[in-house]
Amino acid sequence: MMLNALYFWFFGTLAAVCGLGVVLSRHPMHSAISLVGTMIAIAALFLQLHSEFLAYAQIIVYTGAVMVLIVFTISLLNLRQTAGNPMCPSRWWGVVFVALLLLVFSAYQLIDKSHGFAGPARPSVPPDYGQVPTVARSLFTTYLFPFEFVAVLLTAAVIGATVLARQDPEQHPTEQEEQK
Amino acid sequence: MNNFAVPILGIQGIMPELLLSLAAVLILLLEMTAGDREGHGALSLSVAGLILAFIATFGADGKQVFSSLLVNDNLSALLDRVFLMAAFLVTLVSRPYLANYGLAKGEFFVLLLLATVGMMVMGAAMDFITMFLGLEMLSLSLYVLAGFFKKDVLSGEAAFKYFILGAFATGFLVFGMAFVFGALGTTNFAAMAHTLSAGSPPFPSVPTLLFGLALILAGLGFKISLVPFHTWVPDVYTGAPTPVTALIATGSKAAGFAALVRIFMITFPGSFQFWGAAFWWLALLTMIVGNLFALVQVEIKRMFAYSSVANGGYLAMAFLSHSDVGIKALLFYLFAYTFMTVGVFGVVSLAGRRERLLISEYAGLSRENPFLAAVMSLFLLSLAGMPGTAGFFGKFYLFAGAVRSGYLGLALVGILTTILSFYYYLRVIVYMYMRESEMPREALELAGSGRTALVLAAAGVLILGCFPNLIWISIEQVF
Amino acid sequence: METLLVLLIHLLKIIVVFSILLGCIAYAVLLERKLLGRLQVRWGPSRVGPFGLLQPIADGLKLFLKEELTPTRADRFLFVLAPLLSMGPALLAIAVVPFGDTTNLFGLLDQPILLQIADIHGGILFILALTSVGVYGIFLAGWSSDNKYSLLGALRSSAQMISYELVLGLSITVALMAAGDVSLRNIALSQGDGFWNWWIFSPKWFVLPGILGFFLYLISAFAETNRLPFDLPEAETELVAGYHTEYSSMKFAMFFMAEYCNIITVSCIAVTLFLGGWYAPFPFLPSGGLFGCVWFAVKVFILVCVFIWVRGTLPRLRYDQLMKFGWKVMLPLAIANVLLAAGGILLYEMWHGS
Amino acid sequence: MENGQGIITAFSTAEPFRWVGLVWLVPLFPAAATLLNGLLGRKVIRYRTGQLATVAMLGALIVSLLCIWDIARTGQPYNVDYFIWIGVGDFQLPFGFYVDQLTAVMLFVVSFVGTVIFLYAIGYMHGHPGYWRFFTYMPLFAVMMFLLVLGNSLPVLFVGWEGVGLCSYLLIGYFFDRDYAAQAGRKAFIVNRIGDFGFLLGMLLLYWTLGSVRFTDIVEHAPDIYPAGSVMITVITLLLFLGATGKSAQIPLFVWLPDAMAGPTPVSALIHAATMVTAGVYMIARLNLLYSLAPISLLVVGTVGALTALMAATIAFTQREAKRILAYSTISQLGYMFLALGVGAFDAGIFHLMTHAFFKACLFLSAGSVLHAFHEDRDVDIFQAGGLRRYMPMTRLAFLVSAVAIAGIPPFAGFFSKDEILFEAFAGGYILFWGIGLTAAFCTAFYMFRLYSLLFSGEFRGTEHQRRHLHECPFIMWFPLVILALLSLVGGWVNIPGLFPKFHAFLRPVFAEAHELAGPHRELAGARIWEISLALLSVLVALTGIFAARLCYVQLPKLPHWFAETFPSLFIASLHKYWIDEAYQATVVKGFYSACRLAQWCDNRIIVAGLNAFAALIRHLSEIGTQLQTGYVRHYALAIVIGVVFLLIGMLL
Repeated sequence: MMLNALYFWFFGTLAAVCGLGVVLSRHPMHSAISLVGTMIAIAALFLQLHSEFLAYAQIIVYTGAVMVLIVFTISLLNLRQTAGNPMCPSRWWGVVFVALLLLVFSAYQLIDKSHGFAGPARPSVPPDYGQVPTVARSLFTTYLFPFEFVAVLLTAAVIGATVLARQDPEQHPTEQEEQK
Repeated sequence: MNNFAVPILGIQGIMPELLLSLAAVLILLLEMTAGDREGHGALSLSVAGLILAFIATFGADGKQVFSSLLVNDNLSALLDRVFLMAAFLVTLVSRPYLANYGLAKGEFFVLLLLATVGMMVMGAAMDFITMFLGLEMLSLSLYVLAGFFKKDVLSGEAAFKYFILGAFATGFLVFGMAFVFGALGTTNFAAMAHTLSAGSPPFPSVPTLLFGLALILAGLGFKISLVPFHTWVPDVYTGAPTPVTALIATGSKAAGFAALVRIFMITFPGSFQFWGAAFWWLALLTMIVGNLFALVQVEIKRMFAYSSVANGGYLAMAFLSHSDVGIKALLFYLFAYTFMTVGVFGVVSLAGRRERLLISEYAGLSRENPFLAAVMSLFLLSLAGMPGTAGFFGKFYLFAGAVRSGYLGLALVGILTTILSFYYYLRVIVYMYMRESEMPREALELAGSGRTALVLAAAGVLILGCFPNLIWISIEQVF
Repeated sequence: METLLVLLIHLLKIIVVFSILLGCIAYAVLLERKLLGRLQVRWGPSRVGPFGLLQPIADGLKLFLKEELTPTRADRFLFVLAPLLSMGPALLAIAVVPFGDTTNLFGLLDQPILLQIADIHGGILFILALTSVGVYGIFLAGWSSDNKYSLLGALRSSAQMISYELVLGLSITVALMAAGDVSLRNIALSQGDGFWNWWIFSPKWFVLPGILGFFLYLISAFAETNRLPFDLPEAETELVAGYHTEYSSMKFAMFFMAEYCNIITVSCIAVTLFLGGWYAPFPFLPSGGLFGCVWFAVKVFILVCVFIWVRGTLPRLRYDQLMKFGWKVMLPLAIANVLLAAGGILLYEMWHGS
Repeated sequence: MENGQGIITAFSTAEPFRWVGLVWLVPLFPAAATLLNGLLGRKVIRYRTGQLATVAMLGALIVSLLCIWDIARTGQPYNVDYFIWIGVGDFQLPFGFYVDQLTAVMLFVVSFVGTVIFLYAIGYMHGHPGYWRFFTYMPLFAVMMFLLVLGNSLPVLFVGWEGVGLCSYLLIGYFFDRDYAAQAGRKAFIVNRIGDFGFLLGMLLLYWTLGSVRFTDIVEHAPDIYPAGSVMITVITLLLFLGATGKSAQIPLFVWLPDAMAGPTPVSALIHAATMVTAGVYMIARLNLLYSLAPISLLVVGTVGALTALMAATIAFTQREAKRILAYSTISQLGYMFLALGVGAFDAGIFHLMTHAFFKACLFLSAGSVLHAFHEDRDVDIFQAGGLRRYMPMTRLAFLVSAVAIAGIPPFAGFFSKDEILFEAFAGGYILFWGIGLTAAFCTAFYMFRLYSLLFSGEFRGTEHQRRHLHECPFIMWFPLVILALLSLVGGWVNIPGLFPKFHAFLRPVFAEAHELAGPHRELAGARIWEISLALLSVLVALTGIFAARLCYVQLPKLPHWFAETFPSLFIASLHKYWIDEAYQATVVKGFYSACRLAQWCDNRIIVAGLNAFAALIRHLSEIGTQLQTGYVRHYALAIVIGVVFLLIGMLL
């Protein structure tokens, strides 16, 4: 039990601190790296919830692919100095505002409780919940349609990316003319 | 290991979607192998796919397929027809339009078809997961289509803004879905409705649920451009290639409404006392702001962008009526709105060799191209709600529904803003017919498919305006 | 008490495994130098200790004692973090590799212990996840040094790793599909009784997918570990040692160690997935308990030698060739291989009635 | 939903078969012709469009005759709903047809006269540019007219009403490249709009108070809902009558019809003489029950009719153009019909409607032949004509027969119908109306024979060039003239009072109830004697008119000049059409302008501060609003966030 708590608090704090780092860092690269940290910490928390597949997928997809691209972009932009003070007053307002929002929501959560609302009865988590075979099974049975549909979605995304990124052969002459 | 049960497939339930996807893939293959430079093959394949899908929508049997993630009922079939018609007309308009810009590429049609698939999945979704995926499919394709003119700065800007803000709004949507899931423990609409009806204390008032619903409304409000979630509309509508604008204004909007109907009117009608007021305010604001801002626009696409916003407000009014009346009025207006909006944007896309004309540049169109001017006038009159056109009955049903549910004030605002809208719609007609053009305008060669699309849309407007019952009969079958 | 014992055993296992691993890393360097020497018809290090066996210690001391340099405009935090990020995942990966079946240490213990630090569900995914984190070490090293060559090297390296990660994953899939599991231990367990049951020659399908999968894996492993012929990121002639140009002393040593650690790790995985894990090639040879570890070590040793052999044999590729090769040859092959394997399994199951 | 039910009952064989069940074919034939001619006319069908349209009309005529035969045989009205046209919740308006004896008469008139005129037009329009356009609009007009007479509810009637108005507008402006034609079209359109406004208002009021606009419902419920003479029914009927004055060119909205002669002559004959302009008469006859509940309205109808009859006839005295004279004659004859309706003699009105359709169409077509001979599109100055009997014998004969008919000489058709109206007025105690009618009868005979004399008698007064080209029209044109002339002769025999009152008997079921309500004054002592003597009197009056006209324009050509010089005021008043157009100009148009100016003044002085400020405010708001549209994504996102916050607050609090 103690170990469990320790684990949770360690990664929970890590996630929170890294999250703060994302917002407060002055350099985008630090923000990005903090975000990587957050992702990893959250993946660790998923592990604790026995959602192993989710944990690994989180790291492989977000840390290993998405964030790498972001970091790439930042490095290629070569931003050394950020423009202006990152915490201008309006941003402070934003922070205060978000905090208030969360506060309101927490208050409502409390009201939920005080009204005696406990949510619908939920079945207890099965022992193999979140493990790879379980996830795989539901992907190919219950969620077959979304799973297949995502494939089409990705096709659309690939086509879109190609359309936007490809240099049309006709465009070259005009560009050269512009350069002249 | 491999002993799990093969799921009930229900392929017949997604036949239209399947056919469209197939057409999209075939176009890609054609593009790859044959190098279809003129886009003829792509056009004919898309048209064939759309028509086949349209026919397939008549196979609706009311069954839920794929583990209740999708439903194949009359509502979804009807919505499918709206989407397919919008896509069909847009496809036809796109051909001459793209040819004009030397961009007749198969990818355009592929993305258009895939966007339509996304809409149809949204319309048929019975689960947050499928709904979200449909939305993403739709949005993703449209983001790219909006930026299809890579040489054009405004087109790129449109794509960028649409993408950033769309992602932002989607964030709210997913957040909201998560909260609803948290409150009810399921993502399936039918299961949610069941939980609600079985719950005690009364579930509809659970704050977590309402919190989620509010966020969902905001997220989808972006898609259907309700004020204040409409800010992207003018820039994106203006920047995007005009046929794409037409699709965003009709199909995408209709899909957003479809999702709202499924969630709010069918799944959570019991919480009306909580979300009703939200719709009231949104509809009010949208009608006023949309019409008011449209008044002062000088660029025609921008004007229609605001006009489209305003129309979203009228549509939102339907949510205040009692479920079945509201849904029917909404569906009817969606049909009418699709015809006339695709119509105006179709004319806009074919009226000049240059995009983004000013309203004053439409002067003298009636002489140069009487056909375009005539159909444009028809669409404008319909948008303004002239009797005898589809727009009249659309508005009539909506306003009547609102009045009957006791929202007289809102209906009055609707009527007043409609009167306001006459001003800016008629201004275009005045320019077309009563002013001489100051500079010669290079008119587009009005190719066959573009003309066909406009004639079809005009026929739709007139038929719905004279025989509203033709559609109304199938709308009545929704319930 | 019980918990404490479990903890203790785990701790011991960790200590033992990591000591061995670190030793292996050290001697892998020596092995490489010696073997390369032989391949190039020279001696290699032979002065420090008998046959130069103490050379690693000397190297280590040297690196320890060197001056630690940090470029003035470097991003200090990331500059320090980078080698850690490089080394950490490399070391961690060994934690899920099964070295053998259970053993009770010749009757010393009441109940047998696993010859593996942690048998977690989805072990292979864990390793893939770690590999993807490893990219950051190299990338941040290059970026934080504030050096053009370093940055270019880092960019190349990360692009290369991301590209080949796909192939790596897909080639592994073949073995996973055959075994029907993602736990490394279970995969290893499914390959007992003779080398013909190893997934490289699996009986479940005609042999091709297994062999192809293995070689695809091996090639992308070369790329993942930035080894010749895919060591573009540190191509001396173009980039002056690439991402670790600015590193010296222990930080440099960590990159160095991470590389060799990675070689060992990928070899371990290759052995586990394709080469029968700890099982002996013939069923009559013993492979239970610590015998398994021996077999495992032998197989890994051979693979490491292959790594070195390739380095000594093949020239370096050009960068665009490398990417083209990755996307246009390796990836389609890998996808086709997965399909082939799936078809094979389907046929096999139809034949044998599931 | 039982939406499909209408179709099922209409086409299923559950009921015994009736020929009248085919009535849906009647508008379908011309509709098909319109479609074909409209789509393929210009390129493919070309000069076959006329034949196609005529054949379609012939088809409609045959089906109409079948329907009429059926109605006459069974005596049962036929009511059918085809489909729900507009359905909102409990407001279900079906689209359907209603065929009874009244409809049968109208059907016959429209389809028969239509067919004949179409035939004529093939010859008349030959060689005109836009031939196919003409034969697209004409069948369309026929479709709309059929809808008008067949519709089983006011909205369906209104669709036809507006449709014929549209076709009229299109056809008046047929020569749209000529200024006067376009102007005339616009005038007709605007004047009719005023009437339609009244019609629409009346219809809405009716729906509001009665709850239905279907004729069967009206007949069933109106006496229960509206007490006789109540304000509501009076207002409704007066509003509807306003519509009728517009469409049927009565005081005060008659000014458009003379100008409408700018259209081709077949149009004038069909639309502006025989069919469309009688729509108002038909509408009032159709709603006879409502009118009989509102005596005041009936009185208004009768007064307007009588005044129009007299006024238009006197205007016709002095006009110089043939078609214009005929137009005023039409107005005058329509006045007769309204007079008949006003005195409660609905059947007499309809009777006159029918006979008038025959002889007036014939007159117009004859005039058209003359125009044809003159190679003239617009009109012909009768003082530049004369002596045409030598050149165009067939035309002259037809003209003469129909002129005699309209003048009211027995046994020609006009005599029976007109005399019956006069008798009914007299018998009903409307002596004043009778007097006016008799005077108008004299006028009719006079101007008609003035026209005849100036056209056909004497010597030709035109140019030599014109004279050389004068010729009789081709067979395809004079053959219709002969048919119509024949009908002008025998058309009235269907209702010979006392001897052969078939027509009244036929129509009786339609008007029976109204007669009961509004006709207690039909007792006249010694009716037969009165009838004969009154008839003799009117024949005498008509003969006097004819004689006077012959005297003035054949025997003593100086007489009119003397008359004009002696009574210049009367002459000039008639010549200038009593300055009605000018009066409109001075009162309505000027008044409108001055009202505008007043409004403008108010606008400048008062409303600028109010309304303009409001407009400015809106504009200003919009401008400010559009400034919110900064183009920055972050501002847009902020707007979304603010929206979300308000939504959350709104929904949770």
